[in-house]
Amino acid sequence: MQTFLPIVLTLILIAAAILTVHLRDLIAAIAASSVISLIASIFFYLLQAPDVAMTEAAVGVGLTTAIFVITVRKTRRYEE
Amino acid sequence: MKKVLALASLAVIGFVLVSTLRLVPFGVNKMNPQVAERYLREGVARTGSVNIVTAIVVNYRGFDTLGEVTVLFLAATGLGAVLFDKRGKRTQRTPASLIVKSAALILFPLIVLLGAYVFVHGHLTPGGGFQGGVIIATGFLLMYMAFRSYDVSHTWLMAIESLAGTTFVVLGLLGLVYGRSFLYNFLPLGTANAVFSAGVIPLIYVAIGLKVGSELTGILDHLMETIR
Amino acid sequence: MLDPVLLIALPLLTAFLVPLVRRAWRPLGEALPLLTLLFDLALAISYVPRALEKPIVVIIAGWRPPLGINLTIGPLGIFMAVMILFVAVLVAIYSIWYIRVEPKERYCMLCLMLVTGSLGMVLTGDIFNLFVFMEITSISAYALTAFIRDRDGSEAAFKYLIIGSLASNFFLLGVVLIYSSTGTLNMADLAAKMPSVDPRIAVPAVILMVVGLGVESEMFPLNGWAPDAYSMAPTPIGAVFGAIVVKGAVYALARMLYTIFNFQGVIHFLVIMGIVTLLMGEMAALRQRQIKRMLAFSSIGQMGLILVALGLGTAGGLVAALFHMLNHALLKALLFLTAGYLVYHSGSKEIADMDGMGRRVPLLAVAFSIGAFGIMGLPPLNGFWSKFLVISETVKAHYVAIAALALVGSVIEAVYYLRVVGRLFFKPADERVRAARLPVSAFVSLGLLVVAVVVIGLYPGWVMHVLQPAAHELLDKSFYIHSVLGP
Amino acid sequence: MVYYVAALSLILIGTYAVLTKKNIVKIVLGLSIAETGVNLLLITIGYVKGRTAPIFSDPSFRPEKMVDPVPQALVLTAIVIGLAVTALALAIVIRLYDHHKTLNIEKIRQLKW
Repeated sequence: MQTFLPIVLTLILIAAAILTVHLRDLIAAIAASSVISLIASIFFYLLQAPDVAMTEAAVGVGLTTAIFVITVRKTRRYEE
Repeated sequence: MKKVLALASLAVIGFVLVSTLRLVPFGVNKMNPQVAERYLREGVARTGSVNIVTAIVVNYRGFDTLGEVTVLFLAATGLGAVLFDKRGKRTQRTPASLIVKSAALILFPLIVLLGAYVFVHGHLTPGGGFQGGVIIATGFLLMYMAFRSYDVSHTWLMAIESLAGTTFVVLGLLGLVYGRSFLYNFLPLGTANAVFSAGVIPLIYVAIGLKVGSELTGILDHLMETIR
Repeated sequence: MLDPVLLIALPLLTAFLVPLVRRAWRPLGEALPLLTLLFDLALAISYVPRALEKPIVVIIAGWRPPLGINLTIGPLGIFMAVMILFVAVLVAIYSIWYIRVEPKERYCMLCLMLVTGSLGMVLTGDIFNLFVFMEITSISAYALTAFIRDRDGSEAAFKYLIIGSLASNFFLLGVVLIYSSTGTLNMADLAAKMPSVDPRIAVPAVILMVVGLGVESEMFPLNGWAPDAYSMAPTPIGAVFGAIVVKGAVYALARMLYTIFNFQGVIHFLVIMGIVTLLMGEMAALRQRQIKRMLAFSSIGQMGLILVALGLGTAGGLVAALFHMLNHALLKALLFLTAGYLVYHSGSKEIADMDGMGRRVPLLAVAFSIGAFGIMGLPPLNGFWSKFLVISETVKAHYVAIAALALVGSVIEAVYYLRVVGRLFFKPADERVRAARLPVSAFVSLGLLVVAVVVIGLYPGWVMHVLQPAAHELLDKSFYIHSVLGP
Repeated sequence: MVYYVAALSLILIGTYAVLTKKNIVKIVLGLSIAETGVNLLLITIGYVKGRTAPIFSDPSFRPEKMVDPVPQALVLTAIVIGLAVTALALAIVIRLYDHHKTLNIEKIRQLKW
């Protein structure tokens, strides 16, 4: 479990990163990027950095995603 | 063409980074006995903060944190400048359902309370001014999402932001007056693991928490209020 | 004796307070930024004698380096600080009348924080703190570029922001690599530990950091943001870019390469980068039709010259580089600020529309010509001495071919500046342009700049008195280490 | 080891997005991915196997059994700076969309890039 979990999470992380770059629907891409932040925050926790994990969870998953979504709402949802 | 170029340069960067990081072993103690290990050994006794990360952020490297607070303030100011004449009525948002509304009403005070708890206990538990401030801002985000006409007073946001920033710098200057240097921890350290301990650290963290919370709320508000 | 940390703490305090004070009493709120900058300038000048004698090490939060962050105010740092503050004060005076786009209050705050950021960059003794202050400088620069909020301004700001943030990411990556192998972030401590670090880690770290700083210091392939940002930002901000932002980054580059790493190979590499930057900048400037774009490319060219002199690695070369930095800051500020009013009075950004402005607004045209002659290197203006020094030192260091190329660059520069000056004075004026008077704020700031340019040109010895210890500070690593960490 | 892989791939993928993508929101997303990667790398470097977080919440905790606290403090700063840059970038994106009615950088491009 100790070694297995990071490997699986890394795979999901890379997949989410590729999806973020690839998806043409910006809302979906933003969702994928918030998955990246979520996994990064789990990693921070696993690496014994609870302060950073908390910040990344609040900033990366919460606020950054929110301001991205607001921006997309104000502009255009699909990449052309 | 552009893609090939980008991929080629990325390959170079990746190769350099991989070959460099092979020399940096994972999970091995790389701490400098004069710096990081001293923080761990002496931190609690000399700063009164049980959380060493907080001790570093607010005390040892407090000047960085002042810079960091300035960066956020700068972002809020810059955002206001860039979106200056685009303010107006908010875009018509679809009204949230009753469930969301009532949940928001119940959750909002709890979230703000949690944020306040996090920044007051920054020197004892994980978390601190930034985390607390961000949590408070998410509380306001929830209110914005739940209620169509929810609005925060700009005068108040600005006043809190300004006062909190001033408090931080003034605490630093008091360190200069009563101690030996800027940001010097001039209050008694108290007993470790108590809320009222660690001298100025909790005070600074409360100031940071209020500042970050009001700044981020201001940023959200600015973004939400721009006309499309 | 006031603590030198006030140099940074006071502007920050003012920036935080401005919104409140403005609500309470508007005139004070408007005057406060300028007053703070003036006070800061006086404070910085008052430290000059002490800093020349022995670097002032300011301890923050009561922790001696390497535990805490410290400011190191040596000859070099105080020279940069005085230069930055002098230009900042003049730009602030100039802006009083010039900037009428709202929100003025935010403009003042952003400018104030930009100045604070670059002051922090030149005074700090900690590498991560340098990164934080660099971000303060560049984020305020991004916001100021977009300040006019027109199409091109936003685009230029976006471009600048993307290139700049990517670069600062690289810089941070370099910091990470260095931290991983030394465990410290204090510059003096790093300098002491660097010789024992595996070069296979240190060299990539240097490259990453040079790339990170290269963007702000307009080094050759990384300077794509500069012309747009210079020409699309409000005019005083163009002067600020040329005189403050870029100079802070060059300082950081010099500090990094000389004090911390000191790899001869990397330092000499700057000569090549510099000469390429110089020639590319001058060639591009020759082709420009808009006056602010031309000045921007000319600024890139001058930065190339400074990089050449920095890369020589000799005491004379460093003195020349620092002297040219000062002169370029003054001259480019003068040129940009006059260009602002030339554009304002002629109603067009194009050089072609400025025919005969010399008769309509003679003072302005004379000030512009002084700037142009100075930057071309005509005696007895200040630019002559530093250009002469740079080229003679390059020859002394046996880079004869480079010196010849630099001369070619200067000739190109003379061509395009003389073209503008000629148009200002010898072309018939457009009937629509009426004679105009300069507002007092512009008169004061331009007048002071002209006086500075002429005085330094006549008495270069005064500046050299400061520059020699500053160059010595860069070259003598152990002196820096000892003055920070103690013997 | 696997953390290095994760951090590096985030840095590379993020930079790739910044360099090649045409949509400006995507470019900003790429920037924030790359930043997350650098932060993860920094924390990974400070980690020591078998040690705990640097918080003395229990008096029995020993300093010899804790990970490096400095990178954690640096990352806290870096995350907040990243948030600030992202917010400003998105404000400029809104401005750009306002002027050009598109998010495609090739259609926006008026100045020479």
